[in-house]
Amino acid sequence: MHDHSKSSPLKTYFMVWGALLLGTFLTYEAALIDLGPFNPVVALAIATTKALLVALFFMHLKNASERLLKLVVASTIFFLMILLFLTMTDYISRPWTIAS
Amino acid sequence: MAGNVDALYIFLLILSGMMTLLIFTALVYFAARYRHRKGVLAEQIEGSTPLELTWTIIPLGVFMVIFAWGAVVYFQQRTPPRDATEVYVVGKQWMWKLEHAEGQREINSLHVPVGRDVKLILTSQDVIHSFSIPEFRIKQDVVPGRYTVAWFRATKPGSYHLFCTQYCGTEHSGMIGTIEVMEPAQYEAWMSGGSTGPLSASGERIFAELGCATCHRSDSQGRGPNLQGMFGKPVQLEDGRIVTADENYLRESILDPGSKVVRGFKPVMPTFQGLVSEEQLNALVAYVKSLSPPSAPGAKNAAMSAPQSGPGQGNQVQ
Amino acid sequence: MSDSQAVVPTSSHDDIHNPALLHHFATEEQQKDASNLGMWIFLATEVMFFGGLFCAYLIYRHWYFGDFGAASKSIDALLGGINTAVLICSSLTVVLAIWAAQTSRRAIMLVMLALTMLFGLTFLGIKGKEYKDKFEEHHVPGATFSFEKVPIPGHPDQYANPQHAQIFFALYFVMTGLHALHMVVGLGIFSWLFWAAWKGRFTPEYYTPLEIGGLYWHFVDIVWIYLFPLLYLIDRHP
Amino acid sequence: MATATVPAVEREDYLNKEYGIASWLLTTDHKRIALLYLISITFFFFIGGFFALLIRLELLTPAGDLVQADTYNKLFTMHGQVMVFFFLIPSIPAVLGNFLIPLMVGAKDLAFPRINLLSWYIYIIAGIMMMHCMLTGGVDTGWTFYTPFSTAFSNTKVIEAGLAIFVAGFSSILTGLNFVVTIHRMRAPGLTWSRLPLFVWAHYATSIIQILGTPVIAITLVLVVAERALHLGIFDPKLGGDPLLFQHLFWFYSHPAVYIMILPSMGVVTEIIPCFSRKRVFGYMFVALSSIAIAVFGFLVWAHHMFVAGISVYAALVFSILSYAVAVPSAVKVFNWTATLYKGSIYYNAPMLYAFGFVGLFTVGGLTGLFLAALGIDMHVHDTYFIIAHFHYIMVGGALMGYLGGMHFWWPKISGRLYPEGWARLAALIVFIGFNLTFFPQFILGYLGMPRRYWQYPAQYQVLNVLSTAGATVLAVGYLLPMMYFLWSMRYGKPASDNPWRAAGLEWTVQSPPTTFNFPEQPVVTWEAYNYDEIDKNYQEEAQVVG
Repeated sequence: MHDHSKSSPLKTYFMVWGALLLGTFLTYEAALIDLGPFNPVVALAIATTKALLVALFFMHLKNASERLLKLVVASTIFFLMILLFLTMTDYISRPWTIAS
Repeated sequence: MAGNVDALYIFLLILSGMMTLLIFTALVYFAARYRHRKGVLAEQIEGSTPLELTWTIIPLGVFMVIFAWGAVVYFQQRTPPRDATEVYVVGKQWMWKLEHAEGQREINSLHVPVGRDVKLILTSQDVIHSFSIPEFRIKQDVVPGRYTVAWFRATKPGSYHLFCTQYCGTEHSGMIGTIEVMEPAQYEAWMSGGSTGPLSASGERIFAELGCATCHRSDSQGRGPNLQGMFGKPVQLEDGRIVTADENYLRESILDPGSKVVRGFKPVMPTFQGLVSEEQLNALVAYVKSLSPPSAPGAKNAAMSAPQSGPGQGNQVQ
Repeated sequence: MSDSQAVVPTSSHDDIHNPALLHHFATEEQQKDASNLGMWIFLATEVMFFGGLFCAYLIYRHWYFGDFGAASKSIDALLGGINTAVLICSSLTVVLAIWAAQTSRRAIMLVMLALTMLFGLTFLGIKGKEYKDKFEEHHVPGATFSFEKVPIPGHPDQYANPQHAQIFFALYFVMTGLHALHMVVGLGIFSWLFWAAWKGRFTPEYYTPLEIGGLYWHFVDIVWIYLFPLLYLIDRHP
Repeated sequence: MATATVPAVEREDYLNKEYGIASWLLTTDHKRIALLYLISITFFFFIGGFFALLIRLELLTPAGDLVQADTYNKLFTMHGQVMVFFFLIPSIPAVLGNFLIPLMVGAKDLAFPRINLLSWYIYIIAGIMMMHCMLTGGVDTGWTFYTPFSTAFSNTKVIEAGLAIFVAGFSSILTGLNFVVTIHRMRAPGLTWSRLPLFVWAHYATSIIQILGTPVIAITLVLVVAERALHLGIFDPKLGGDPLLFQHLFWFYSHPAVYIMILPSMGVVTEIIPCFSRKRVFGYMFVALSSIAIAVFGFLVWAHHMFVAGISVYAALVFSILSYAVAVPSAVKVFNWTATLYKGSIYYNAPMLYAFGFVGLFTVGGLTGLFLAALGIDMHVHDTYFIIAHFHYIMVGGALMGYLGGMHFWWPKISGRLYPEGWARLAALIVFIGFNLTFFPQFILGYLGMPRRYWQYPAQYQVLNVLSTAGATVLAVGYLLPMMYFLWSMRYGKPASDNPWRAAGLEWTVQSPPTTFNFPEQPVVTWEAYNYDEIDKNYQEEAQVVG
């Protein structure tokens, strides 16, 4: 069923491990620099790349045989985004008065 | 106001009545017409995509029409006219306390003249209630810690039901009242008796008592921003945001001054959380609003219609 | 969505087949895929479970950014960073344990599993210390909570509103507490895995429980990867 | 519908395979777990129904004279909680779904049989917690637990009720998880997605909601319990919290939850109508995809419960337009059911009567939903009896009718016996009449403005309330009948053949009741779904041969 041997070589694991540690260090340092409104954006970007690294390599999502697992992950993220952003539509637009 | 809600309701009633009739007659007719008969086999029909598309697109189109109409009615219900007389309503577990701008206080009843727009500024002392007058087709939840707004114009004299429609505890069904709509003459007669002076006057008194005047002075040397004519105008904040100075902004600035500090001023104002009751808060807000004359352009776009945000706190019951 | 359908069992029932193959599955392949899919769907429920908390956090951060910044500054970000590194190392040891099982290196597998549990315990230890500091500083929401005269980062003259700070700490304790609870459950799973590995249950053909345990552990690590920047580093720049 | 050969010798099946308490309480056979669920949800159904009758009796008179205000508040709260979380959500998925999905996909059992039993035990633990909470004081916050009343002002057992529903949620998650993995991984060879029965499609969609929605209410209840116990202030405005955030998180699950309740019934009806009109379902792929569309769109619309709660005008617009989008797939389904009848050969057995009832009442329920999605009208009718009538038309008129139809349709397969057809048709009629008499007056009451959850109400509403109470008693009788004749048929019913309705579907190819491992050998599917033309042709050929 699986295209190549289940266990990817150790090299990939250690490279991903290094990248994750680097990501943590970067998150910590980036928070100390004043980037104005971009601070949370950078923090979330680094966190998302780290999460993707763990999911793709450590959780063997990358060489998963068929697309079903990827679909499950994608739809979960989609529904999480619905919860976060649709609720935010209310909280962002509350102070707006009707410009009549 | 009730008219256009009813119009939409009648339209929807007819539309869904027709649809129900259509489905019911189709069911009964098919059931009778294609009853099982010996030897007659059913004719297999796979389905037809064009038919499916038609009864997907057409309902969607009809729904969008209903949505638009509903939204228009909604906007009318949510935009109080500017020159409406204001009544401050405080929901408390199992009674409604109402205060006219002219100072009259009422419990579970509201006297209004015929034909005048009445803007209700609603808040609650404890749990969520809901201010609902079925005959006027209006309903607005009353959220503790915040102002919400509703408005109506009574067209026919009489006495109408007032209900609390958001479950609020044991006497939820007892939290009812009446709206007395009176001829202007009767209203004036009723108004003359029992008034302790306009709300803004008692607001001024509280303003002085609590020492607000020491910082908020009419000249501009005071440590607090000058409140003359600021109501309804946009305010530049310390962190650069622009906020409209509406009732919720005033309430929040009194109870949690640190959250929206005006640019150029230091956040030295102490919080009045717990020192000011709901009624005193209403009076202070009425007073500050009276400082900017209604005809002033500022008040124009202050139509605090949408229920405002602002995480202001309720405060301890006096 | 093409996906594997049940394969007609070519071999009859009496062939030598894996004792762990449950009766209602046709082949080991089907059973492995089923448990994999089942685990990923369980992780979906966990994502939504934490999602509700992240939604509450997002809203209150939007409303009370200054107070959240002040409260977040009072937490030791260095400890949080070390904890993140600890969890990342534990993820590595989990993956190495699975690799060892695939290549039937029993000793390494057992060492890696033990290391994973060790990292998990150090994480809880550091977390315990953090909670102790919070307890001493009276930052635990409730009666003993006090957060007076703490300036908002960037506005030295303005003090944070203690009630809003209490909301931050409420969210902080609920989120990290729930995460720690998941960590404890993870340690339970891995101690069972260690016992099963010790018993020699896992072979290159059958190591599904390890894979499932690994997926769960990595998920707990991913949650922390998001918790760390959002809770610890809200407004750290000078 | 003549029944074919009747089994002479006593055959082994999942019921008589083994006896004794342990064989039932420790079973991993999906069919036995389905029966365990059947007994437990029927128990809760009659408790919820009892509360409903008490409420209706109280509302006979404008003054509150039957029970005290507090008791009345507890009555409608527990009626809501028991019916929603302990009957409607588990009813069809846990009973019919558990029993039929492995049979329909050609599998020996669900993917995780032990987790299936665990799901039942979690349900029972939650049930015991709920019963204890009810017997020792109950809770009076309404099934919606709105804060700050539930967290700061109610002095009833909110924590216990919250934890009971928190636990019940996991039972629903595990059922959903089991179904998705079974449908993906354990289909018989040849059973492609376009040959799956639409009952299975509907349960696939329901499981998506159960998996992705239930955890959010679990965490919300954890926050409510935490805030009530520790005064955290997340939802308490006095401490800076926002009560509307609770409503957002609560309705994010609770609106998709109503689709958990209705989608399985749609699946049942989509099985019954083709079988009793001997015809393929009209537009198979459209009906299948509309189930998925309802599941996905169902997550986008929750704030139409909060139009008057104080959300911003613009958010209300967004959610109103999305609420209209979610109404379209339901409309497509109703049109397809009606089109299936066209040129069919229709039999009027009890399941078909329930299916007719379902389509009719669900149409009315769905259309009144359009009223509520219109912002202008919701301002007027929110939190009135119009809303109560709307959701009872969908829950009782839709979900319950579908459940009863499904129970009648698959009863021969579940019990191996035929139910008495005459009584069943009478019961269907009584339920239909009793239902309409109970809930149609409430639409009128709603538009007149009678608020919901009122212990006493102004006298002008009394006549309609009396009508509604009369209907409730008729409805109660209507619900007792099926339980009686189902139990009666267990002993005295005529033994059922493998396929008494000559229905399509793998579950009808095995003996009834089926053996523990369902299929003697792995079935291979080569025919399309709902191939009633082939079935009827074969039946006619057999009839000539036997003739």
